[in-house]
Amino acid sequence: MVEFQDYRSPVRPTWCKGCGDYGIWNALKFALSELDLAPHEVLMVSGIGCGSKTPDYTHVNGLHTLHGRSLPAATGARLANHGAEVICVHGDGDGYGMGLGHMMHAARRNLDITDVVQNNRVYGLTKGQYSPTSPEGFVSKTSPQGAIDRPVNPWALALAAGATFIGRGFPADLRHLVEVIKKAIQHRGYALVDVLQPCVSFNRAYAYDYYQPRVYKLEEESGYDPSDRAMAWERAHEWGDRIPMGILYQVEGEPTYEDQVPVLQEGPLVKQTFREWTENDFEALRSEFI
Amino acid sequence: MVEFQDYRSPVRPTWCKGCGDYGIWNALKFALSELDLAPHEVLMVSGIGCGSKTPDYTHVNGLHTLHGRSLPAATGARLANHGAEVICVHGDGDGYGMGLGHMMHAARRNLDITDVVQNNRVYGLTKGQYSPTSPEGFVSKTSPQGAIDRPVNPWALALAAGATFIGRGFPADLRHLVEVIKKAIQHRGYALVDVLQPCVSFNRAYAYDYYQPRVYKLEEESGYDPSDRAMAWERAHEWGDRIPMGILYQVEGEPTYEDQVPVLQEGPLVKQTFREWTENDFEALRSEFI
Amino acid sequence: MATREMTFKIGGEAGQGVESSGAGFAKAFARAGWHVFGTQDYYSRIRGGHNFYQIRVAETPLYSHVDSIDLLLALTQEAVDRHCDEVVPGGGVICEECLEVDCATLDKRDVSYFPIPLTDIAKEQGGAEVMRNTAALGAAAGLTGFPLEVMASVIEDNFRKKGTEAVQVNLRVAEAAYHWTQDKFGEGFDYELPRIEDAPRRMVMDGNQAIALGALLGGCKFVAGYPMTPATSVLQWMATHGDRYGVVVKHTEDEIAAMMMIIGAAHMGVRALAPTSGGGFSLMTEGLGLAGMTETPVVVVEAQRPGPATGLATRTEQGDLLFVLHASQGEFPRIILSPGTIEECFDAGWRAFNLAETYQCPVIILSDNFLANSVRTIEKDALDFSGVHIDRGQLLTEKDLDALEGEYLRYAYTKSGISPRALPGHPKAVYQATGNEHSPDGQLTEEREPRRLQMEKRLAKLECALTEMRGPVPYGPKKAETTLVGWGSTYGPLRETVDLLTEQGESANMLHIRDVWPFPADAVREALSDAQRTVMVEGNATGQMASLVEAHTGVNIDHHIRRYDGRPFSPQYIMARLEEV
Amino acid sequence: MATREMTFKIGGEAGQGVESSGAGFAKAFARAGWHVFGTQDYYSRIRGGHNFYQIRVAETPLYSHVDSIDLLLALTQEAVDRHCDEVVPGGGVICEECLEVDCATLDKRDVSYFPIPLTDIAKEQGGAEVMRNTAALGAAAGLTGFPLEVMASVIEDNFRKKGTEAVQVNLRVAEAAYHWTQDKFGEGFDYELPRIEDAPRRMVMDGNQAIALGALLGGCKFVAGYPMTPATSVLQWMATHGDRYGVVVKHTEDEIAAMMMIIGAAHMGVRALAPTSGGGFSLMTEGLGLAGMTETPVVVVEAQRPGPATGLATRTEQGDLLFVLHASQGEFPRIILSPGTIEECFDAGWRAFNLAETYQCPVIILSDNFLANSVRTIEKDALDFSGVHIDRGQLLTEKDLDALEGEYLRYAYTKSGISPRALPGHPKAVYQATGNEHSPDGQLTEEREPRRLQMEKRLAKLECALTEMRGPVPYGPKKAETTLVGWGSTYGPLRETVDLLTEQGESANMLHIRDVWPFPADAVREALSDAQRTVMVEGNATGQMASLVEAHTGVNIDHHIRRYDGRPFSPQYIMARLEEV
Ligand SMILES: Cc1ncc(C[n+]2csc(CCOP(=O)(O)OP(=O)(O)O)c2C)c(N)n1
Ligand SMILES: Cc1ncc(C[n+]2csc(CCOP(=O)(O)OP(=O)(O)O)c2C)c(N)n1
Ligand code: SF4
Ligand code: SF4
Ligand SMILES: [Mg+2]
Ligand SMILES: [Mg+2]
Repeated sequence: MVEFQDYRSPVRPTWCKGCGDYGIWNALKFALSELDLAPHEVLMVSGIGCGSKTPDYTHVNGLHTLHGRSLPAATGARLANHGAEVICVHGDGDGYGMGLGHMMHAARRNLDITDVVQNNRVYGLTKGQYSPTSPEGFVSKTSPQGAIDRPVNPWALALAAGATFIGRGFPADLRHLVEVIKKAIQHRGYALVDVLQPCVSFNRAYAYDYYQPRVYKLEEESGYDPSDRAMAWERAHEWGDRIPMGILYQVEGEPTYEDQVPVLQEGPLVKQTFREWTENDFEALRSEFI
Repeated sequence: MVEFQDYRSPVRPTWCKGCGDYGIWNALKFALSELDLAPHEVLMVSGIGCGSKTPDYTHVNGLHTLHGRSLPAATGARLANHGAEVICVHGDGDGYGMGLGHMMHAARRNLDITDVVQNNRVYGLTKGQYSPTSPEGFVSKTSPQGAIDRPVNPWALALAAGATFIGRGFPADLRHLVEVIKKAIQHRGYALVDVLQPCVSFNRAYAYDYYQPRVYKLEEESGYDPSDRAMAWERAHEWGDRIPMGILYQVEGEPTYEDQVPVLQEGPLVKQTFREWTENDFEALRSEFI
Repeated sequence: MATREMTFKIGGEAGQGVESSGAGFAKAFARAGWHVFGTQDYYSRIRGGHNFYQIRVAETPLYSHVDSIDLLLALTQEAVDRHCDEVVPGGGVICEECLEVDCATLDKRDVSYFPIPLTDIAKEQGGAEVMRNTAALGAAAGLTGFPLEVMASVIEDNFRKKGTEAVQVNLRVAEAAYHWTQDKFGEGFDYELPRIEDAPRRMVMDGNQAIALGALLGGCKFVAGYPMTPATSVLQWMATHGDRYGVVVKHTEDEIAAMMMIIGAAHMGVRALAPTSGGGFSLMTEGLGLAGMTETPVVVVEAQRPGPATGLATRTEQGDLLFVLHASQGEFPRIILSPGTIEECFDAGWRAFNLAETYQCPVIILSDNFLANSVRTIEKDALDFSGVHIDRGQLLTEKDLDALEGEYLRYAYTKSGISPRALPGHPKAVYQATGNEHSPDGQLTEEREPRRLQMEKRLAKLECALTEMRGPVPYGPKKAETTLVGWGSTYGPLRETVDLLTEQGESANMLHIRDVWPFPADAVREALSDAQRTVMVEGNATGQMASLVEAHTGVNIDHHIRRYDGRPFSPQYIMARLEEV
Repeated sequence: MATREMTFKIGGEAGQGVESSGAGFAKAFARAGWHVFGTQDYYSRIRGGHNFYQIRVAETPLYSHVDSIDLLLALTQEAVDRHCDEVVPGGGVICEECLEVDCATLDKRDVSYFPIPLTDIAKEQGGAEVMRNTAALGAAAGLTGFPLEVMASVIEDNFRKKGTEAVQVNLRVAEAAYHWTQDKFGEGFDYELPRIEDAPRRMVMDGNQAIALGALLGGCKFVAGYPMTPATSVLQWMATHGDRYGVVVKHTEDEIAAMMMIIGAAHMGVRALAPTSGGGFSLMTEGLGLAGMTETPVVVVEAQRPGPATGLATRTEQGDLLFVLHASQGEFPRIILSPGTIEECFDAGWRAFNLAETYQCPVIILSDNFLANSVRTIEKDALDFSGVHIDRGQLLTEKDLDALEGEYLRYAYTKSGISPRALPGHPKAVYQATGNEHSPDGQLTEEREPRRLQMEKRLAKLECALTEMRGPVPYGPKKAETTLVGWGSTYGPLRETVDLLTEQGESANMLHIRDVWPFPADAVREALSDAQRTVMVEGNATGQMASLVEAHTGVNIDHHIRRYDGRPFSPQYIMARLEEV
């Protein structure tokens, strides 16, 4: 049995007191250990940002990459070793801004990757510029008169891109977040978990007090069917007095990318030994050129 | 009165005989001239690909940039001179592959740019690799066993990204394509025109014969309301025996990005003369540091 | 007045306001007539870690920080532990009583210990715990007899946007700490920092601000950027000032977009700038080549930090010189300026645009974290605002174009390599700009001769541009046994090293290279022709500038002092390393 | 047999099958026992333009194309107009009767004119108009007495995948044209290309294929790439062979993703490669630094084409050397191989992975369009397949890890700079890899000392790697008056230049630099120590390799021959330019 403690690292987080990243970090550790995944079976890939330091604070294989680039790194890792559980963790600037193109392509490829986005609607690490999810009018260091870019809608984009699992959680409801992440990990295919992450230093207006009274759980809505694309589209746009969490959309049985790569049917690439080249192989290869 | 001929360049296209790019090229010239826009009032920005050579064959201000990067170049151009009509023309590999992130951000910003994508569902210029819109199973030089990436849905993505105008045309129905492009140009805000472009050299399976019997016009569908987001979402997924063209979605009255930049209310930036710095200005600037 | 010079170090965690109080204190000293040099050191995190802000003040102009400190304001135990050793004999340590301080050792070294109940003082005045930094400043002022009303004026300025209540509380806290300290320790500290009467009012500015200011005055009207330490404040300064002064500022989705946007804007005729650091510059690499090929005058500020990759996000290095020099496939002209002082930053800000438009090529201002974020006092007229001028090079006016006969050739062959440029929008100058090779009319071509000629035309521009490159700046005696050579932000530390060496009776001078590309080889060679022993001092591990100097001048560099631990050179560091070479 | 050597040039529009018939013809010659060198020249467009394929055949091994041609197969008027002049006296021109040919001039120059109704012949045999190229090949075979059955075997191979009908028609067309021509002009042409009896079977291969093959045999199991001329065929060759030989090939969304994917894959333990050209490499710049910082063994093939930006998409240049050498912010080790022959390409393919894994750093194979896409015959054993070996460097096995005591330190300090590497997946070696500076355990650090030590550790690897760099290859007499120096794809043209000069009684030799970084300075210096007059020949405008040689060896390069019009060097071109220097 894997325990929560197994993920404990001696390194202490440097996040601000009250930062939502603590909850997400714990939720990840709970989810992984409750699914009985050991740290060495997991690869946690991150970008750059406050939240992207999560692997550094966790006893887990970590690959802390570049701003916006965690998904393609995760894709390569997964194709090289689909025996490993690959989880991306990164911020909204990273994932929905610089990395948005990669996300759209990862979603349509349906690699079996869990993508957790710490969506604090601001740039934390660089100290308070507006992000792709900052609301219109958001005053920040790069939008002193208020942002005029309309925010991205990560749920709607993921749905349009063909994501086969789309969820949301809120670290103040830790157990719920753990369950959403667990389902995302268990899902076969690309799974987005958008997390409403309070940033207490640079985005107090959209922190705990803002979300607490607004969030509700889709699974508690009678009649909500997460396999219904039209319903999902509608709810993906709900944002205001009520903000939905839980599983927006899930379609099961879609083959993953890995499922469809013939070479991978032999097992993880990294476990496949180097080919012992035979004289026949050489002959076959040479003959192409003759 | 601007004439079609005004857009005639001495340079002859190098496209294959029968290539859909000819029709798109003509449609652009018709649309621009019929809207009485003169070549010097227009900036045509392209990426890299067969279709991205359109400005080179046209008597118009052209900016032929890099693969996937026409939209940010167009954004800069537009912010520098919003007196100019800015049109992007580029392929599906360019626009929906390498450039997809930029497209998502351009759409949400709602700059007044017309974005014409020559969607031949293949890479033409590099001689036949599969593209982001190639169907699953598409056999090409980089997918000899058939593509396993599920294709992007440009309409759905544009809708999810917040595009305020989304259309489609088919060069075999030139007049219709001209009208769609004209409406896109007239639209205030980001306008995507996805064009079903036959590539007769590398994608014969999805060329004229494929589309001709399938395309229909949304404007001829009774009850179709392009301002209805839910309807648009549904139709955005229609692809098979029937393929919709025309205006999928249009919302009017959304302010453009340019509308909201205070500095631009004085007129196009490039027309604003350099500030005559006064002693008062200097004093104000210096005093910040004292 | 007992003090001619002293250094404060305020150390604490991120989130304790180390930076803001440091900056405020620096400004206060400037207002009181002192010369100031302020530099910061912080971790890439929002809370915790160990940050410090170091302020050196003197009656005479300062160009660098120094390693020794006179008064330590330690807000945390870590600050005590890390920095007590750096305090010079006769200096002091201010901290909360509750922190553990090795008084015996301090005593032995003749360092005074000033335990002060900073938090209590802040709370007594109705302030929050974080106001302990204000209390520490008040205490330091009290200890040195610094005029309270000057400190108060800065507190008022800084907290004004947070409301009168915030101003009032902070003022009360500062005053209380001031008096408490003066009462208790007033006589126990030998330093005195009174107001210097009749001192002129001076500006306190960092390199980023100076570049931004220069660019603004130089007609920059469009800034596209993505935040990246240490360049972020250029973007933010422009964002704050844009509406007032007519600059459109766009926070982009990434640096690729930033580069493409300035290309689009510059192509349409607007002076456009993108600030970034090495990581962002990596993403701009492809676009840089497009600017080269289309001859679009863009300006990029590259403020270096230690790489590779994320490296040390908040530290300094000079490791990107050869990268920016060779970035992007193929060969094309670019101009690189590497200012080393606030004044040079300001000049670079406006010169970059003139050079970009004159030579129709990208211009890179290569700075670094140390230069970008360290402040220095400069005289009010040190930046020659009215000397700024705008030279758009061979830009055709509407009238020129109206009068044009025949076809407009955007990329006409010329001896200088510069082709008269028309902005898109005139009926007689409808043309193509393309990243493909092209003929003089801008049309794509794949033929041999036009290719060769366009290559030669573009590269020819470098020769012309060379005439505008400012030669290296010498300092110190004309002849000397040792010549220190540096570039960019090493100017200050090197200059003070020369002064120290001279004081010690040693024979040394220096040469500061400021315009880097096209490399002013003749000027550098000439300047080094008398050098007996050259020592190159640069902030990287492989000696990038040394290799340029050697390759282009044939001069041999005798010794190298290189630093690549993320920290800036100080005169003391250089002195120590000089002993080794 | 009258001919010892001859050159064909097939010229026509894109879409007329110039490339495919050229490649087929080249293969046919090889099958008939001739040595072949084939090179192509085409426009970046799908139809139209003017393309040609040039095939040189001889009884002895060939290393380059030559400028003069013996038999022109002109499929279009443009081909006639452009190339008739290049035909040597005694040579001939094959084309449709309807094309305009200046017979008088040809006559004067003793060039035969062979008008042949190619299209009609094709149509008569039930073929389409495009089969005129097959007819042209048949005609050329007929004219030179080339064995029809060999030609037929290649036609069969090439058209097999299009079906028997296609094979049959093409065979009929070739045969008809063969006989028509032999009947009509059989005696009128002095060249003869019979089958060379008892010649060994040889392979016809281009540089891209050789790199791909080398990589495949060297254990490459993951390829991520985005198509870009001239590197595309590496990606495509791998895609075609992947399923059979266990390679996963991913066509990515862009080159940033390609680089990141190979980092991800290599990090997990798989040998991973990304092929690209300069534009794509620009986008990989940031990722390259990440590989440097995380010490991830990735391999990139950079096939150069003329820049900047899109430049000349389908031409050749050697303009990216200093770019790939300095790409990305900060300083970190990388290894650069610049093969110049098919054999060296093959070796580079597998060596790159051994070097990458041994030194745990990115390795770049720097090739160019000329090398990538020119074919040459090589003996069947020229590529030592069984000599390929896999050396994964200090890679810890499961057993090593099982036995591990204490904490695993991914970035342990070692003298060589190489830290034993564990792949993620073992319970005892759970570690962080980060683009931030880190301590030996992989944990992010911002402290001075670990930073300095890690920098030194990483850079130390270059010293070790230097011992594995293959020194430059000399050719020609040991002592000579003129030493030609080149790198990469200039090998062949330079070698033939040396032969020509020697034949003319001049004293010349050459030095070919193949492993570029870490620069084998001692070996190059030593090799050049006897040189009297050095002439650097390279395909760029600024002399990039010359500057490396001079900087690292102190040897002065006396003369430079540089080409930057997008075309490869030929021995004749070099000879002509040598007269000038
Ligand atoms: C290419 C590049 N550009 C810019 C940066 C600087 N940078 C680091 S983190 C960050 C934004 C962080 O915002 P987000 O992704 O939302 O993460 P958060 O800190 O909010 O968790 C930026 C701009 C970088 N590291 N790399
Ligand atoms: C950074 C970069 N990578 C690759 C290429 C090579 N390239 C040129 S066009 C193209 C794809 C063209 O496909 P698409 O955009 O669909 O345009 P089409 O030719 O089909 O019109 C590619 C891969 C490039 N020019 N730049
Ligand atoms: S700045 Fe915001 S996101 Fe970053 S650690 Fe602090 S609270 Fe969290
Ligand atoms: S390859 Fe296809 S897209 Fe390109 S010109 Fe030919 S038909 Fe058009
Ligand atoms: Mg964020
Ligand atoms: Mg396409």
